[in-house]
Amino acid sequence: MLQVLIQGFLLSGLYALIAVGFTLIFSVGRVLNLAYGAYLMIGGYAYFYMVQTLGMPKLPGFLFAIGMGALAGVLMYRILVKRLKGDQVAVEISTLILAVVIQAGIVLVFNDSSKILHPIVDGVWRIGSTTITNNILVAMVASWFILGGLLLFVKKTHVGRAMQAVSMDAKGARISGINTDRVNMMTWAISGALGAVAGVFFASYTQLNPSMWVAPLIIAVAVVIVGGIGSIVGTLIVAHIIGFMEIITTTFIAAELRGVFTMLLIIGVLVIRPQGLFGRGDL
Amino acid sequence: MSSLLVLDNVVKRFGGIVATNGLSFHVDRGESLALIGPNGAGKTTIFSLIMGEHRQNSGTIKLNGEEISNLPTHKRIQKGVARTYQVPRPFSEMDVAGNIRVGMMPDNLWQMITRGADPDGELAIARSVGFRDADLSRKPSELSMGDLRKLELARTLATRPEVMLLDEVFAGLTVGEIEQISHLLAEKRKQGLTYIIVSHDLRALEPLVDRAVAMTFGKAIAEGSFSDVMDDEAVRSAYLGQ
Amino acid sequence: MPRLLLAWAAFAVIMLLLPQVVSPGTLRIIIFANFLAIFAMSWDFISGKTGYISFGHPFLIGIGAYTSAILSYRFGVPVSLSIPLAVLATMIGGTLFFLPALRIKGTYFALVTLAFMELMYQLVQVIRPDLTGGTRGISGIKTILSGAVPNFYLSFGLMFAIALALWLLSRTRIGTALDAISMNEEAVSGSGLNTTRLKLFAFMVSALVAGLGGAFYAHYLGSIAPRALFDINFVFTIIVSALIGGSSTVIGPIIGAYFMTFLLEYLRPVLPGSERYLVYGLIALVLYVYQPKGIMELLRKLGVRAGGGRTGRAGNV
Amino acid sequence: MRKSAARTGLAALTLSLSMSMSTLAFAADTVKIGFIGSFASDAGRSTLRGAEIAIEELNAAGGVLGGKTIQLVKADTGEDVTEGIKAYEYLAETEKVEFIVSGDVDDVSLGWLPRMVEYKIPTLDTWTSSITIIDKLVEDYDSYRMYFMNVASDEALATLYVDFGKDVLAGKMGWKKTVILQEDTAFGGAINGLVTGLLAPEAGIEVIDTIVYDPSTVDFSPIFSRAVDSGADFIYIISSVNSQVVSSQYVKQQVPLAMTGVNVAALGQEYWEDTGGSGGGISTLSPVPSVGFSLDPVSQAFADKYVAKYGSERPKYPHFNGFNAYFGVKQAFAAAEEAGGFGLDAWVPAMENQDLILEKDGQMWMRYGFWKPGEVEERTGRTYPHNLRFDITPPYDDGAPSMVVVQWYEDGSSKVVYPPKYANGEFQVPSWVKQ
Repeated sequence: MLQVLIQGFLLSGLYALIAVGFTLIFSVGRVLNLAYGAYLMIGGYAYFYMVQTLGMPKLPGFLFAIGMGALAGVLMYRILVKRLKGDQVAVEISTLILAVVIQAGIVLVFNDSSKILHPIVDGVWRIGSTTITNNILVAMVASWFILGGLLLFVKKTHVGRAMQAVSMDAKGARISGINTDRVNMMTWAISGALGAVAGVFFASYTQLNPSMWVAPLIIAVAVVIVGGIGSIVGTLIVAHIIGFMEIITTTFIAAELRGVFTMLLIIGVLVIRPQGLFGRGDL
Repeated sequence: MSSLLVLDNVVKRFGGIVATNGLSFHVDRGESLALIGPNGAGKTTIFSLIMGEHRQNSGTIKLNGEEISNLPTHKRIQKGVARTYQVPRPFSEMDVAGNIRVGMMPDNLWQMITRGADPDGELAIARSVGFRDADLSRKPSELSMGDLRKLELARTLATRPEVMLLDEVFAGLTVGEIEQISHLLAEKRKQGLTYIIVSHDLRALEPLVDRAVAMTFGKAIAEGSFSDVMDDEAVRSAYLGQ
Repeated sequence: MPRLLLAWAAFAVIMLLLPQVVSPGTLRIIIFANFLAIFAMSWDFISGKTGYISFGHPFLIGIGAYTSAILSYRFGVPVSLSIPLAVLATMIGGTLFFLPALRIKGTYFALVTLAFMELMYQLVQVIRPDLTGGTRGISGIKTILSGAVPNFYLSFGLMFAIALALWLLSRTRIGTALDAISMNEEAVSGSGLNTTRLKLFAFMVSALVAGLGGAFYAHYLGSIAPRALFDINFVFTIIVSALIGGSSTVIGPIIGAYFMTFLLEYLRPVLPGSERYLVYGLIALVLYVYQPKGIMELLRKLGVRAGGGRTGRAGNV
Repeated sequence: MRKSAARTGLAALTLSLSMSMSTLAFAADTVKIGFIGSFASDAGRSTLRGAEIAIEELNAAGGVLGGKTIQLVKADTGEDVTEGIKAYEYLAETEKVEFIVSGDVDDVSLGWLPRMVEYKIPTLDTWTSSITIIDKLVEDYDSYRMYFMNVASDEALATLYVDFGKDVLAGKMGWKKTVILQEDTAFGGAINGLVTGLLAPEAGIEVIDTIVYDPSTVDFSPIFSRAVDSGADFIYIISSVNSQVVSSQYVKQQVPLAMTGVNVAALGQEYWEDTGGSGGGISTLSPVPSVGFSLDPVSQAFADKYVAKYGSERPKYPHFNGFNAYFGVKQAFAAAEEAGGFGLDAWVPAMENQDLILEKDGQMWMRYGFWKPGEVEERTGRTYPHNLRFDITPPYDDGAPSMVVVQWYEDGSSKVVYPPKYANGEFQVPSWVKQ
């Protein structure tokens, strides 16, 4: 039981981290960025290249990954999203195409084989039969910090409040003098950076490979759908529902049915409560 | 004259807000009725309730003596009500004829497939609201606000309603266009069409109706001939108090 | 109308003469293009027409393909029976697809369909692998015909029949009503039409086409595998074909499917390696962002320019 | 609009016509063969390069079939099943190749298999080890006879593992109970079925629990916890998809239980680099020849040539299927010389008779031969038509063993630890596992 609790919290922390950047774009830009998974991939590969190929220290590698993620976000916004002017379907489809393009690009540069990241932080400790690596612990703590920081950022800073305003009513925000274009670009940059951070941790959990963008995208989609858009707190709660559900399924039911339950949860929630468990709030 | 549409004690709440609060009124066949009241009085909500776009919490809505509250929108239209919207919502990529065609369609898949459109019928309806023949192939994006209102009337008339609910038909129109639409409605009224009309333009409204119901905060506060209602104390204070 | 019918007939004649002039290798490419065109048309009938974007179309195609493959390979059911049964199964699957459409639309609907596809991908591998062949799929499914030329005629005949049927259907009033749903669903029910029934009809037609296409596809390939069917790259190809060609038309998805298939195939000798997918994706992306309405719209514009400003009616083809 | 569509059609026509013209130009003095596989994967590249080196040598030695030069046409599958089918069609119908060598995963091979039957092109598979394909030859030899697989099928591998269990795991380590961690794939299921059935009766190792997991699992800690709690002496892992994840999480979490079995990711020299060194202590079954395997002089010469030519590019050292492709292409042409070409009626029996015995220190070390139809393998009592002629009976004097067991040490080196004839290292458990 203790083991389930520990593992549940650890995994859920990672899931929250994965989902939060996606939530951000969804609530501010009201568009679904299907290339979100690509940020994770870009972040992970950028870190791998700096640290494990070039042998740089971890911190600059991490910063480089964040920078690449933010850059990817900005470019995506400038080149694709802005041009399509909030046409949701067009953004969804073009980001889907983009994700496939980025996947092909990664195959070209890094080839097809999977790569393993070193733990960002070494060391393990054990409670009973449960092993906790410091790496995962750090991922969870980082996830809490990042989510908390983001919450503060959104509530307390000028830019954050502008983001909130845009997420509630873009037209209204524009009328009241907010440069929605800049706010949107900031949001895409932050989302990209968050995605890259999540990517480094996700990859250090699992692996790097060119099709790794699909799994986190589905996690993010599941969290956002089940939670309802918006609410950072909602994201955190639902990440825990999904994380714990996976751990419980794996431990007590059947490990191979892990993904099936998540999909059933998405379908069930969308059909029964389309607004999500926590409504369609604002940021 | 039998009552065509009867609302009895209709209550609708949105969350904590009461939009209509035990509202009752009726409209007889061939009659035309104005529904007046300040902003937020619940006029548009009434239309939504009659059309089934929202469901009332209590009370009954009867059409031709039959309770229609549990019917979905399209069934109510088949029973003979139809409405226009404050903001016209045409099928944006279809020409005028196409918009009218959708209104004329029978709700029967088999007939929709096997029987073709009726261009003469479409033309007749378009003409009856004042479109010229050349307008039939124009897209909504090429139309003026007045023409969009006409298009909405045409599409609604195409469903052959017994009673029409007209929501702010004069909003956003030029003086000339208001005259045109008024003329059109007067014409329809002469032909025996029953309608309920909501508008802020009381001057344009007066010659078009037999009777008026004034409401505020979801309740009817006065009913009678248009001038009587306008002279009513409560109505004056509701309007002035706003 | 008669003039357009003539154009269809001309199209058919040209295609039927094709095996006389092109190599079997090219015919094989066209066969894939024909199947992709069927899938794209099926997608477009839900998503292009009614505006309910499906990201999980392989769910339907997969039901058709797997049902027919399992029936004929595992139980020896003749193809003439297994294909109709597969279509039936797909239409039942289409009803499942339809349930969420009663309550949600737009992005959320797209995501549910994506979840359906993912669920199917996982279930096919977990549930009864003795029937589905699990991860490896089924190989050695009975093929209906063999050789490039017969299969070209079969696939083209199927594609052409479906296209013509959909085209005729979209020219009836039901086509108009479905188009209207994508523009303004409330106003359609406000016109006294049962939108639920109309949507169900569109979903059933789409499922029928997907099931038919999926079943024939399985019997053409001779093998199916979950990784090839329930794959986001497959979704990508179907959607992009429909959109690049021109959505909510019948010719559009066909043009798009041919374009996408030939693009990838003609890149092969130039870029044999993995650069091919990158270039392919980039071209799709640029084309889509540049002209979201697709090649049909580009052709229409060209036609307008050439015809001296005459408004073309290509959009209705 | 009609006109322009017609014009596009015409352009496509001329383009395809000109393409088929250009293919004719070579016909006279070349033999065209095809490679089908994934260009982006290490194993796929190994196959391609193995074939290229073989072709280079054959061409340099005066050509084949009366002095013709071999021309290789490559078709990428991207490890995608549908692309695989298109690639096979392209090789067969556009390029009209006479022989195909393949390097790709199971479902891709199973995908194009019906095309092979249709086109009747001799095809050699160097990577796929799916017994289901061999079963098709057992059932319908005439339709599938042009197929050869020169890697031991997965079924044979399980047998060797049982011997390893008996001699080393039970015999030397004294382990009696195991928990099986099986990925949820057909491969996983097949291996699990065989191993579970044989371990207890033949090696005296009891399977006390089986955990089947989803190959896209993100976090293995609950699975490892369950394994540790089961009370087993060691974990038997069966993983072919995303295998790095299992082994690296095993290492990162320092799971206090030994783990051995099948880990496909550990079959290449890049394993160490890709796992960033977090792959030590892993042992796996591997096809022959593999990492850590000491080579006979002929194979060594090939490996040296490979390294000299491609040593700066991934994979720097050939995977097992690189060797298989090199020897396989040579054997295919040797058979073609005997048969006077690739006509099936003559070529298939000639290929069946190919038997390359590679010796090291005066004894048989590796053998590239094939089981003939109807020939029964003694231990399993069944036939393996056109599968690599493996030997699963010690002391493996009748050919190579089906597989060997490879150990990655924590210092990054790798050795073969079983069977004794091929062993050059010791089986070890990771340092954090208490004995």
